[in-house]
Amino acid sequence: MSFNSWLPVLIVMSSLVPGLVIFLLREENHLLRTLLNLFGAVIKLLLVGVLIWGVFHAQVIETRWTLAPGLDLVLHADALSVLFVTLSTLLWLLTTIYAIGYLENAPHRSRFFGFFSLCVTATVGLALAGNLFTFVIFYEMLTLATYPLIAHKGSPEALRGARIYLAYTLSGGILLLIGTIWLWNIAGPLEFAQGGILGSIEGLDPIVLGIIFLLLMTGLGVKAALVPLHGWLPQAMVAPAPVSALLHAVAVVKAGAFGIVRVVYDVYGIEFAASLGLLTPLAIAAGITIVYGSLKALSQDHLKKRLAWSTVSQVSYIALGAAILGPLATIGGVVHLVHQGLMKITLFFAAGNYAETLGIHKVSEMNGVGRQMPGTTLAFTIGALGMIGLPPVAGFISKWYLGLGAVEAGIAAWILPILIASSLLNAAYFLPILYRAWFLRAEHKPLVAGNRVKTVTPPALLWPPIITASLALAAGLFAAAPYSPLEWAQLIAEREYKQ
Amino acid sequence: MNNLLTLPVMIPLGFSLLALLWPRRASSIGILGLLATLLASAWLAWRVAGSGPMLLALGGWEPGLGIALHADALSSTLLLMSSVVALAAGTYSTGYFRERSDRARFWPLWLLLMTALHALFLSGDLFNLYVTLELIGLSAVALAALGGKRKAVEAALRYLILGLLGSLLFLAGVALIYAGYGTLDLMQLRNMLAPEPVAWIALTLMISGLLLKSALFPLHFWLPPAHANAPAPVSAVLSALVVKAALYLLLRFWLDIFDDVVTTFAAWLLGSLGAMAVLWGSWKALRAVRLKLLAAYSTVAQLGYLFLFFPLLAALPVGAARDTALGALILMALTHGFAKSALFLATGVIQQKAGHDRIEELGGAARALPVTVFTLALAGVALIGLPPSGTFQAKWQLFSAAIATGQWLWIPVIATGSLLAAAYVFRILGYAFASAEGVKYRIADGREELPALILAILATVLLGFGSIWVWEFVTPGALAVGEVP
Amino acid sequence: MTELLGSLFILASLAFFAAGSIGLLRLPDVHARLHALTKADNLGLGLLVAGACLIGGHLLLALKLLLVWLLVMFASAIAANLIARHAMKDGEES
Amino acid sequence: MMLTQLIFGIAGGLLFAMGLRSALIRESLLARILAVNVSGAGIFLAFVAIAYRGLEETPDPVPHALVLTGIVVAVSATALALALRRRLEEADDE
Amino acid sequence: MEITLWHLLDSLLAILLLGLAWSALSGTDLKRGVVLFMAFGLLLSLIWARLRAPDLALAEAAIGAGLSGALLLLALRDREKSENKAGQPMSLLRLATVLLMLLLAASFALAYVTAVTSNTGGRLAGLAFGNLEQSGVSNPVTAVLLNFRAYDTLLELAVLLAATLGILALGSERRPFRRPGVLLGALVTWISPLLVIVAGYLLWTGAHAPGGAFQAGALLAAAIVMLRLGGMTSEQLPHQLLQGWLLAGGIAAFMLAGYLATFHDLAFLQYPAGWAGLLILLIESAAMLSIALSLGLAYLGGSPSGWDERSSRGKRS
Repeated sequence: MSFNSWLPVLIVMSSLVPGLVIFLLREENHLLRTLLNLFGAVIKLLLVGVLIWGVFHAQVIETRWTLAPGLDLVLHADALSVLFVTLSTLLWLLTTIYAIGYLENAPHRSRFFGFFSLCVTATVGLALAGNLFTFVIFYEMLTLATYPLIAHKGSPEALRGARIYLAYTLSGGILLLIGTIWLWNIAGPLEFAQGGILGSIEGLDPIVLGIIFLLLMTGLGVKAALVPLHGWLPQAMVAPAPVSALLHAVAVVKAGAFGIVRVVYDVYGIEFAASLGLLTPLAIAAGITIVYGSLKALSQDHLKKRLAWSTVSQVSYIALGAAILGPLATIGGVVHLVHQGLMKITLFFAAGNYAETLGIHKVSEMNGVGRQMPGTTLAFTIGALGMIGLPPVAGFISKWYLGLGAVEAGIAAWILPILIASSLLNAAYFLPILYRAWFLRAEHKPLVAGNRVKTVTPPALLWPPIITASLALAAGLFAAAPYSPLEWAQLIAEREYKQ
Repeated sequence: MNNLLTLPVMIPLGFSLLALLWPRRASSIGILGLLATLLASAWLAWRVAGSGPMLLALGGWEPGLGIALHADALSSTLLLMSSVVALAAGTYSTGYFRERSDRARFWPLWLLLMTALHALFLSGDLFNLYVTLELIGLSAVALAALGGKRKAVEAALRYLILGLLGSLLFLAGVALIYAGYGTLDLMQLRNMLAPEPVAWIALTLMISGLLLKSALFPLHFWLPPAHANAPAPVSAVLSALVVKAALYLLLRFWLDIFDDVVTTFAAWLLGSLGAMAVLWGSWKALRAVRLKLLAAYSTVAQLGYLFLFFPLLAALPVGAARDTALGALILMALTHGFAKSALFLATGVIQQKAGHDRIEELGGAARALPVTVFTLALAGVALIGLPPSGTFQAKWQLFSAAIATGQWLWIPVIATGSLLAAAYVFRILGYAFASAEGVKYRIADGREELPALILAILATVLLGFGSIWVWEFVTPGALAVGEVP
Repeated sequence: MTELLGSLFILASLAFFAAGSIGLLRLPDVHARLHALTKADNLGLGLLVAGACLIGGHLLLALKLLLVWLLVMFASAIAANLIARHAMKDGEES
Repeated sequence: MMLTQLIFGIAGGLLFAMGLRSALIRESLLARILAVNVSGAGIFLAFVAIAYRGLEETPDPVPHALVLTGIVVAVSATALALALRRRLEEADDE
Repeated sequence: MEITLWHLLDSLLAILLLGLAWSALSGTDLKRGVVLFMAFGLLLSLIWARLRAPDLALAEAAIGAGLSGALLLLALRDREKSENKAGQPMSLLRLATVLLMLLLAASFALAYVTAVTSNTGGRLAGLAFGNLEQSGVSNPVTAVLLNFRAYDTLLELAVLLAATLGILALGSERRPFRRPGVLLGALVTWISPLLVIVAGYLLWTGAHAPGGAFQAGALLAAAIVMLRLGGMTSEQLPHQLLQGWLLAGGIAAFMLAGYLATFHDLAFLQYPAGWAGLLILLIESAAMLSIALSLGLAYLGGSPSGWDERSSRGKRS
């Protein structure tokens, strides 16, 4: 076994092992827990660095372990998985720091960070999954690991939210499972390969493939919160801020979107999927979700709820990118995987800070927060502008390429209006916030606002959003630089379309 | 000479006598005996894996006149499982029974039950199988009645009577077989049996007896009270091993001895009953008020899954696909054995520490008994069939076989069953995670919490990631009684 | 010759058994029934044993049969006595 | 094959079914225990009938041995069942 | 085949048996049922004799009718709540069950008849008689029980042990009977030793004639029952530890004899040449004692008074 065949396992282990150890730690053992968390996160980051280098030089990095006749557990690194792994590892580090600050002397921290690490383990695992079977395994593990995080507070509504989340994801999981097994049954081991695998297999019934596609998309759409499978997302808002950040930016929602990308490109193959006529329905679903999510966001006064609905809308850009034939759209969708993550996590960090520092949960309470918390608000602003898609923030790049892709694919007629409409709606529900934050003065004294008021945000809470915000900005400004998300996306796109 | 075959039966028997003679040392003697049994079983399994099925003609008489013992992959696998579970549950029991006199009563019977199970797994003679069935029944009933609570005794008595009826049905079949074929030796019968009325009726009688014992819907009614009222370690073994013993015989007869006699219709009948068991059992488990009752009903459901394999196996042509499905069936049985015993032991811990096992009052358990609740979660994962667990691989193959044979009917059943299972498992966890006011738990020590945890880990991690070993070990010669030289 | 004799004895014993059984069924109260049963049966058994001895025509066998007869007499006598006592008590109570 | 075998075999089958039925439908536990015993006896009868090979030939000893084993098993089960039943009635007051 | 007087007798016996069984099961009066069941047992042992199974006749008379009867009669003392309920389901359902019963019986009979008519061979009889010389005993049934199928018998002793331990675990014995009158006392004092002698005789003769460990053990148990009726208290039983050894003895002897052979590289339960007769006798003696004590304790109905005290004293020390 060469190092390359160990690397993926090590990357997974680097969060699994600390997680399991943390479970066993006593509550008081604060220092050791923090060290373990950061240690794991840093190690993982380093390993991912090696991974990037390897993939960029087109080395084969793969771990394989047979579980059953014809069923291998495969961890394999390719451009797409590296993109997602990098994103989740980076954001995990920041979120961990944030969470340590956020949960200072809250109860059950060992349990929390334990499942937190498991959650990232599952995410990285499904990012590195080399075949659909492995993907499904980690996809289900993710469900298990996130349930306790959502239920963490143990309050009735927390348990209720967690229960709803489970009901959705497990049902989705079963459909995904059935679809996968069916496909496995007729097409053999479903190893991901650029350009897809089904196209090259003879004698597959297109109808059956269509049904399976529907099953898979439903299963993945639940986590990706495609309308009408999005019902759990607003309910899951009861979770602590770091969890929401993780859920929306990296873990759950992204896992669904990532899965859609995988299935469309590396299982079916975009051309083949197009030839089966499976893309248009997906595109329509994505479009509807984009608009509907934005509309719902418009009417929310609760900040985190508004952000949640905006996630519903934004994540579907990725699905949309996958649903449009042509490299440009691919680039747009894939790169949005990263951009949306950076921007959305920024927004959630900021929202958490408002709640923690000023006890502000509602948009209507946000007058004048800009003066009280300039750093946080600045970060929030960048994120919001990016979401709207204003240059030079990263969001603009994604939408730009999606638009070009639509034109290239010749379906601009109905895609462009959607993009424009959603951008306007994004503006409509973000700009008022910014306006309140910067230009109105607080009508109530910050000191009486909320219950536990610290007028100054602790650094552990302040810096993560600032960093992510600047990253989002950088991703937009230096989009052309080597190793930038955009460049990776282009790399992926050309590999997907090379045949 | 293969006298090694006798050890897994005779070691527990001998130690049960010792435990009877030295009541004061019963626990240590018992643990020692179970360890020795485990070693013997492991050795046997290793031998079988190495050099194929084994046979021992007891008393040196030719099989037919004498009784033969067989060990093949299937039997030695189950042997190994039962030894492990018995050891874990036995270790737990030393903490469960606080009174020395209780332990003195418990251990001899416990070891007798192990004797009976292992004798059944190894026996190659129809009437001898009847005797082992009775030994299982009586020792299990005696154990289930330990503690002497009215509900326990009543359940035990009904369990005993139904068990006796089951054995009698079995015996009736044996009589017919002897009348028609003039021998009781399985290997000889295997080559003599032909699809004709005698064999059909005899098989029907024996199978219905075994179905009664393995509690297939609608013959399951006796199981929940018996399993839910017995002492925790006993319930664990009743659910994990005793019902499996009857199931083992079913498999042995169905796929091996009576291979030529069984009909596809019968297989479908079993399958449909299994499907109903899955739905009904899971539903009742979801509605259960007490944790032990939930566990018992989930046993009914889990057994249903195993019966779903019968029509699939009947439809699959002999070959790789069929072997894979068979391996999945065995994997599922093993996983359930470990997971369910873990669940019952964990339930026992909670019941003793919280003073009750009412699900809706489990608040704070997660904080007071983290290890046990973690065990519950792991066992739950295995019961639902989520990865990583043996059940996941098994269900994967179950789905796949259903698709391959076009028996779509089972797919919604399995899906619904799994979702219901998820519902009842997370119902427990939900309450266990809930923050509790004023619920007092006593501290549990490792001797009580660890056995369950180990079993749960075996069910999830070992059988989850090592599942291929089951296929490699079991399927090549899973049912190779006939091929023994 | 002895065969015939033995058979006669046995036939006779059957008559006594029959009488005893009829008595058991027909007679009004416990004591009377007991009386009929024990008397008739013991006698019947005796005849039966005698007949069997004659037919068996073997000393050891004969001894065994005699032992059987004695034991049964012993037992039935005591059983009768016990039953009678109980019946008596019940009589007093009622 | 001979008529005797059939007569007792069929009788055995009837006993078996009869016992099974009452064991399932009777409320009283004692009655159920009786029924189980009768049912078992039926099967034993069938076994012994199988073994029977006419007046002159000595019968097949194997079924006899099996039935002997069966009888002991039956009495063990009966004893345990009766003990459980007794405990049940005692435990009533708890 | 021609119908002979024997067949008429057979049919008479069969009908009588069925009638007894039916009336024993269908009545709601349990006492009557038990008594009829004992009569059923006796008739059955008569039938065993008719079918040339004297070993069974002895065993049935002693165990099936005798001891089971004694246990059942004793059980009549414990009232059941459930008895008060009407034991019978409503008529229509009842009819259905009867029909089902007949169906079951019919299918069994069908299979039985086809089996017996198709396979008229001696089945295993030939083999058994063929190997009788090597078995070490001349009574074929004993040969099967203790040599050919000794493993069955070993496990059967385990079954008996399990039942006994279960009974002991359930609680303490029934209250002993009060001292009986002179006559019964005399009967007990006369009969019990006789029973012991007969038991020994049966054990010894079992090697070549009807009889053996089970019949002998049953007789010893009967002796215990007699003594119990004579007002014996459990203090008069051997010491607890000795009782333990007696219970374990049968199985222990079996296992020792079984593994004795394996040192000579023979199969388990294979008796070294020439030793068979002796070993079988030893095993049977031990088994007889185990059986006797087990059944005796079963009649006592629980662990003899003083057992728990002893164990609890053990706990304190």
